[in-house]
Amino acid sequence: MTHPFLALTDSDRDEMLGTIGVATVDELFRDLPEGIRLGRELDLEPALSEQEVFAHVAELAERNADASRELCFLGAGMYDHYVPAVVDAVLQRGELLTAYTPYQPEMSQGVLQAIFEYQTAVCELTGMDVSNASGYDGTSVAADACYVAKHATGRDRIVVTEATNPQVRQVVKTYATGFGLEVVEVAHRGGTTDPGELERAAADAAAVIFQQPNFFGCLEPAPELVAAAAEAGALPVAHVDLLSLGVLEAPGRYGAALALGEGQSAGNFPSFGGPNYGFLAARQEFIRRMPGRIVGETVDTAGERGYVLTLQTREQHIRREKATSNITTNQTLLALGGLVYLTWLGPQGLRELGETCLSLAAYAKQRLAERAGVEPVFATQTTFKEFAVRVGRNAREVVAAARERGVHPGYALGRDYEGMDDVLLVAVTERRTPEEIDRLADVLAEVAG
Amino acid sequence: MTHPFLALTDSDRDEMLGTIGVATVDELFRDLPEGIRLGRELDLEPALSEQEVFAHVAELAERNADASRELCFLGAGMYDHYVPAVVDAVLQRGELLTAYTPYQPEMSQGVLQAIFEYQTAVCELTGMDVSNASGYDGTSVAADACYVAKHATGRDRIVVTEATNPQVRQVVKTYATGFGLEVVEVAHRGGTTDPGELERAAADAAAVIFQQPNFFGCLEPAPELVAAAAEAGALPVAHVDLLSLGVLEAPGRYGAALALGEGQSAGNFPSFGGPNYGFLAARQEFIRRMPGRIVGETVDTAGERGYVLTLQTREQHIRREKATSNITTNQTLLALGGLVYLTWLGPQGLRELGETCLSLAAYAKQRLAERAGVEPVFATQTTFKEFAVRVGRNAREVVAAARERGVHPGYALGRDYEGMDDVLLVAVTERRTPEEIDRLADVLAEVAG
Amino acid sequence: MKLIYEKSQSGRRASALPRHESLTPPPELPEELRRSEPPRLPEVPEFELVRHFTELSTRNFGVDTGFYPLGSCTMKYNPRINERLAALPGFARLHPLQEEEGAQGALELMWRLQEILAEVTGLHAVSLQPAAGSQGELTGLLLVRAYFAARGEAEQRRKVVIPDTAHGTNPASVTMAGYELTPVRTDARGNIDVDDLRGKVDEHTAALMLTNPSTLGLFDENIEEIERIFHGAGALMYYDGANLNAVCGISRPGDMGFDIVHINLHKTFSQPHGGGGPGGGPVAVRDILEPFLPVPAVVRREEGGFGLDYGRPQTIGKVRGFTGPFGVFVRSYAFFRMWGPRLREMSEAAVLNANYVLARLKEAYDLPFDRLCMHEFVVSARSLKKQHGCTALDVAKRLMDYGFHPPTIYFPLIVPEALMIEPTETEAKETLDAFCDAMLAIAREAADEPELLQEAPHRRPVKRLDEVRAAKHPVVTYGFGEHPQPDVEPAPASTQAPTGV
Amino acid sequence: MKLIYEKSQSGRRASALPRHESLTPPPELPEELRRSEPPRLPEVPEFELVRHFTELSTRNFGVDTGFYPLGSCTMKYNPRINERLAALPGFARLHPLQEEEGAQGALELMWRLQEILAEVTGLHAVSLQPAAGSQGELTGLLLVRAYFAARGEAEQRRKVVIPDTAHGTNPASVTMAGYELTPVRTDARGNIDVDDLRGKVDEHTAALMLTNPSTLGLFDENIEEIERIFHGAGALMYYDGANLNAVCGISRPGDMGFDIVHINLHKTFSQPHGGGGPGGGPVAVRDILEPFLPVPAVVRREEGGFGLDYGRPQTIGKVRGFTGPFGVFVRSYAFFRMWGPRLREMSEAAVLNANYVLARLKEAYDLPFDRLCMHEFVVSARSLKKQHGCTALDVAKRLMDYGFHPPTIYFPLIVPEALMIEPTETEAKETLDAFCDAMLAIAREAADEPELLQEAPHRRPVKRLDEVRAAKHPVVTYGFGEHPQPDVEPAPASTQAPTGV
Ligand SMILES: Cc1ncc(COP(=O)(O)O)c(C=O)c1O
Ligand SMILES: Cc1ncc(COP(=O)(O)O)c(C=O)c1O
Repeated sequence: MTHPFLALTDSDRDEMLGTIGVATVDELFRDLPEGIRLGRELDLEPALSEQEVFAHVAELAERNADASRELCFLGAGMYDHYVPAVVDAVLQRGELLTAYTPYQPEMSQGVLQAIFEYQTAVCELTGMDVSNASGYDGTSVAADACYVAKHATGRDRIVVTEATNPQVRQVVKTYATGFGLEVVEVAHRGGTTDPGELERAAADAAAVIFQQPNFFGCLEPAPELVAAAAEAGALPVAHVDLLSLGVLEAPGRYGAALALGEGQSAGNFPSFGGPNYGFLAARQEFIRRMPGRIVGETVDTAGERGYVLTLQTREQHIRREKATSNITTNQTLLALGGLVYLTWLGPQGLRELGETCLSLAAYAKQRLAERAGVEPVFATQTTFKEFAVRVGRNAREVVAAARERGVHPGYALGRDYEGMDDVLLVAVTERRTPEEIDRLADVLAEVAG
Repeated sequence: MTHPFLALTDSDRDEMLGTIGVATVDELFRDLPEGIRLGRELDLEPALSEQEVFAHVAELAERNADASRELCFLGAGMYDHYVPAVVDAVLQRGELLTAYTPYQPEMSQGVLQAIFEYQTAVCELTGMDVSNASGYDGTSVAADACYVAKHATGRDRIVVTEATNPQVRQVVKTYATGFGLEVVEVAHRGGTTDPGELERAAADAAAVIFQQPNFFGCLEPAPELVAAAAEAGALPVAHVDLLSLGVLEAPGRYGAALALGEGQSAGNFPSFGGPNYGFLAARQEFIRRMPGRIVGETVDTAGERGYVLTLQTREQHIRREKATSNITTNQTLLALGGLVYLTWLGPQGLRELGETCLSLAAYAKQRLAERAGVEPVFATQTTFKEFAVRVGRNAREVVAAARERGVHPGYALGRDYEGMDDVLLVAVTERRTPEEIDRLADVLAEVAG
Repeated sequence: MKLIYEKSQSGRRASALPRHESLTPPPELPEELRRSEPPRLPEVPEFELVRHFTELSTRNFGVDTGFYPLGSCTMKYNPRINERLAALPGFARLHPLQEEEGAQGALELMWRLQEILAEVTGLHAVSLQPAAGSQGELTGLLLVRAYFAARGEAEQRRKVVIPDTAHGTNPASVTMAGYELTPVRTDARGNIDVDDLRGKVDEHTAALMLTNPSTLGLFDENIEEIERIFHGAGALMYYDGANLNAVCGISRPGDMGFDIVHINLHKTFSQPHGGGGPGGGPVAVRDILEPFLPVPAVVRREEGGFGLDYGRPQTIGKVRGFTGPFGVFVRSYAFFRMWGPRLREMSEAAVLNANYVLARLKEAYDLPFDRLCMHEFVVSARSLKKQHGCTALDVAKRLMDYGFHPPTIYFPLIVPEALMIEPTETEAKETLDAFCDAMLAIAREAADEPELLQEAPHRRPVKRLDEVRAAKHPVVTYGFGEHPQPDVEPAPASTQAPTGV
Repeated sequence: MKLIYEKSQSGRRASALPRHESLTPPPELPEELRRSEPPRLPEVPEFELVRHFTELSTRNFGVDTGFYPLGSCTMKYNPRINERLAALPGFARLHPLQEEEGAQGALELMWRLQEILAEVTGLHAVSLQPAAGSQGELTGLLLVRAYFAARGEAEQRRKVVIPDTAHGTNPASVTMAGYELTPVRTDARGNIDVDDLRGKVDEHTAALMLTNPSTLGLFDENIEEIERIFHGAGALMYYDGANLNAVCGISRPGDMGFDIVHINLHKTFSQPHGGGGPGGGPVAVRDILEPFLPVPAVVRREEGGFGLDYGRPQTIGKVRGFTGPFGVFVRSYAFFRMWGPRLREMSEAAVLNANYVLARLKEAYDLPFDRLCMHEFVVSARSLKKQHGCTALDVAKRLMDYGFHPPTIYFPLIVPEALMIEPTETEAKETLDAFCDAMLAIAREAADEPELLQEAPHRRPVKRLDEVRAAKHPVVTYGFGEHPQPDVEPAPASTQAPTGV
């Protein structure tokens, strides 16, 4: 039987072989030396029909405790924000979904204009001048920034705050070996970073990377950190949460050279870690050092406005070993999800979302203290949608016990930080209700130490 | 706050009122007498955000034991056949989803051509000459057929076999009061209808309606029933299952005047009873008596092929009280689902599907007998995908007991037929596996009397 | 473009199906019942299928494509969340014959929807069963029959009164319900001619069928008087709910005195129209008619929970399978919940939008009744026709070139060259202005370059289509080998039939 | 068409969000951290949003729209079922930091995918982490570094050999990994020039990066010899899996002697390319390299079940967050399961389709290497340019008027006026014929009416766009009040850069 993904009938095959001038399909492979051929059938399970693959994969999905089955306060880099139906409706449009990079602009004005609109949204939120069409995720864009900084400053040290997402730090370190960069970390002091300490560490550094709000959910003294980095001649790089930028200041406003981060919270499902998108924006001066696709406005031969991939001389297909990056396939579709989502929110919605996160998180802090006697670790710090609490016993045990009660209470910080084995990082998005927060408090009252 | 479903800003409103020449929106309603105004706010729960309505409605959905949560052998008119992903992918295309009846053909060639393709598919399957663009469901099209028969024959009696879906019979009777038609039923003999008996009943009847396979899942001697009806000068009307027509003869082939039925099994989800579509096809001679939309091929002023709604002089918007029906809004989108599904199947797939249903049902019969000692009621009859078994005690109790074990074993025929309180109608689609059938057998072994 | 059948190649297929080689092959079917010749369904791979229907969709225009002011059809935006909700497995894969205990969520949703509809219509009981407005009409008239039959007035009351502005479904329903039609005139202000009416309503009258606001988009100013006339004569009043979008939260059919209402869920309460359907046509009734409603009824049980009640001895029976088009209910229910009591704003915006467009078009098109309109209005191209030979049809076709879906035309019948325009609430002022600019430009074109209109459309996938030819020589299926090749001798198209309702 | 920002009106919005008036308002944020000016995001109602992006989509061309023979990108059909599966809540709403016990289904799927990829590549261990091929390359080279570092040869082996046909990502990755590039020539048959190679491989060589079949669509006939040279010199072999679609089930990189492979899941194993991504770039390695793979590893536990293993002391670390783009894995896994062992048919059809198109185009376009091709091939418009002044770019733009997406052009760099054509397996002969007819017609047009090509496209939403201007005066965001109005003085566009890879 002809496979549903093929159109090839026997008569097609014969005609085509005839035109080619060979007798069999095997002959087409005559350039392959005998010695390297497989010579047997692939050892894979028999082909399934769509109905069977649906049943099988749906059964696998059933065996996961996703946020629709378990009350979720997990964050730590990915968040259970609501993704409105319009996002999927747009992303499932075949013309967008099944197109590739808009190399041929006349065929791809839809995607090109959408990326241009996305770049604009990212620049508006971050206060930057230029954004690329997306990086892989919030970790790899941080590594990209290091490559920009290395070439922009000629220096070979990267400073990153300890209060920055551990996965970001790990990825930066991995790339750094290739880039020939040394990475140093600056410890946090009571949940945030000390500007003076940062400035000392930043001496002859190419870049200083910090996160706002930081991994503990605390608000860093961002303007001072940026000043400290600049003081030391290092590029200040702000790792930010797009959804915080309705209430928190734009990094560009307080002098960051680059602003980047994880885009998932804005328009993507967590999807067990991806696909998602990393956004990367910078001040004008770095435009020709940016990695990845950038869309620019131009005109056609009739003078009509149109959009094209631009500044391609930065890229691997032209610059090859001298390229600003090797990135080709990126995360455009997810970034489009971000654009649709941010358009859905609008400035008003973005601010309300931030305010709702702030009040729910404040409410959660209070309830956890009142009902469960669970206190914030960094009591004096201002937080956004996430905060750390001491649970009086090993946090992973607390997670396990709470999950048995249908609640995932958060992330056990001991997985990344010394001396925090009894600390839980609790994330509260607009998707949580006061009632759900009360339930968390009740569960923690039972299971916390 | 402006509602997300409105675009009206305060400045828009003022400008517009100015252009209209009234001061307030209230003034626009000045033609409404004071006495009939509501004069208070509607007593409805406060507006919810999308996120909240999703949470609320999803929670309602969770409280249903659908076929993904409970092993389902329910049929009796609606079936758990697999609906491939391409169906939704097509139906969710906004240009099709959000269009209305193609009154303006130049704006609607997509839907018009699709309906033309649908009409062709229905005629190919049923062996008829003309199909409409859809009726409401498998019950209302039967009533439509009575209206056609009444005017075609000038007679005022309708004969319907007792082995025809009870809901079809009920709806025919409801409409009949309006049509001024008398409805008589012909009892089944051991699961099927006796042609002689039918012929006697059909004397001066306008139409004879029978179902193939009938409600018990048994194959009627359709050609003989049709002959009997014709003999009596009544129009033979076959109520058929599209998915059976890969293995069962086309009604047109054995002389039916009209062929109709429930389309759900071909491309629609059961969706607790709808929306679904009824298909209605007839021989050429009835084309000008057909109810509902019909699409025809024509040319444009440049001689190019195109499609339009045609024979509209049959319809209410032109014929008014003399129309062949009052139908306007129909089930086009669901019928398009049918077209996509039938295209997906193709002739090969349709035959295989029929064969798979046949073998699985045969296997089920055998297993139920072997493992659960549950025997077919009409042992000597040939069946397609559904069959009736005696379960040795009240079938509704058996259903309740089986459901506690996660299996819905089928439909309790006692709900519609005297003396069948201990009979279960078991449906087996291609979506069931031999393992699932074994599970049914095991459960029945436990709960059957 | 090619038909899917013209892309078919024997041996190709889009589907793979589970096969159970292990099982014994099924018993041979009796010769005379076995399929003798395979149906010629298309044979295409999955990607050809997707491409074909994707391309078809690009040759179609929907609300998602642009402005769609099709009068009387209420082509408003359809929130995408509703599609996500209706597709939830708990709904989509729920069998309608599931036991009550296994369908509590679905039953509760229907019960809640009934409650909402009762409040919005100002009536007491609701049946969700009818599949569309037309079926709601027939259901309503059968309720009237049953009601009078129960009172022994079945023989006496044979007449149903309908104004000449009524939608075609009304008279058609009257006939299907076995009633006789009593037409009544429209007066100079566009209301029912009350004098004409008085003479026609008597002890033989069963009911009035009225759309209010009418298909002219005008609210009947004498509705209270009309109510007295009918109820005074012992007759019932039926409200065609197609125009409910004008009055939600402002005035309710029940408050106007109507006894039976059908609601077009797909109009006022937002269903994607799907190229012609599906819809939903619930009926709401005054308490006196409740006993006759279709079965089963969706009820809340004393003992808690929800159920289906078949115990209605006086019921008219069933008009459709099961309890109605459930997926439609999910969408409208979600729509209601997102509006809540603010629903009034929806109708206010709809009426404001309509009056704004009307105000801008007055100058260029004839206005049969110079009043404020409700959610829609009717203008006439009569002068354009007289002066420049451009008909309503020509205007409609020309609008296509401007990227708008035409309004309903040649309806209602009492207005010559009628253009029936319903913007709905979900359109931005910019869109309304662009449409008005186009309409005014077209009026000028009619004077300067009439053939621009008469030969329109110029920018669609096809030029004007020959509907006469289609009806004269009906080709309603693909003929495979014998399919006619279109002869290229062009033919002029024209029609004056109501288009758009 | 307008930008979404140009449709924005202050006061409009598409979103409603839950508000909790009951809660005490949040603590004021410190002045210096508080947003000082709201971002100018678009303000549009929900239906404007849907219309805007729907219209944008109609100005875009995807595989669902038509033939997309973009060389090296494997634009095959993307089964719709995969979208349904990836969207299941059990996947879409699963948090990546969920405890292992709460993610068994997801972990099992990833483990099964690893097993399949190991079998298909003929290697031992797989890491799914890399987000795309390019990141897979970098990951692979970092593995090479770690491997030689562990052997104390880090300082000694600084060179990576790459043929001149290589994709740009290969040299770029080499630099990012801190290696030096050693280019090697292509011989007259389109294979690596083995003599040139011998002189360049020595104890300083860390690895070879090779795409096989190459970007010329040719399988390197000397692959066994090449393997001996590199392994003989103690170097490793890296396989760029972008062209794996040619050889699935026929010959495996592991069988060819490669030690490291990246797989572009979005090419060979069907991901919707999404206008540029997402993708997936898993790496498969020989056992000697397993210890260095990224963490965490997806493992099957002795005690049953599946888990994440961080215990890899020699790991290179992480290259991306969490365990990779999971949604991509769901799609490729489903794709694999629907093919099973028949996967070989996929590659056979891809190679057959490519050779068929090649055979038909030979006569009209220059063929740099007269051999059978694999899944794609490269022809040149060199003669068209010399004789008629029509470039590969002109041919590409003219193809648009025929309704086809152009092939990759000006790549690989060693072929002047290159046209790189990859039909993929999922195209019907009719489509291939229509494309070939168009290519041949265009070649004739070049002779008869060259400006038809030079001024193409003529039938797209925009005419040929000025890429030079875009790069000279970059406008990369909307300027709101100050946004430049396009001056209408037309400007000629032209580029010779690789387009399509
Ligand atoms: C005024 C009026 N009445 C009745 C109907 C019939 O409703 P439906 O199309 O839902 O059957 C319509 C719509 O077509 C209408 O506009
Ligand atoms: C030959 C070759 N190598 C590497 C790549 C890079 O892969 P990716 O786009 O997945 O990063 C590509 C595709 O762009 C390619 O064609």
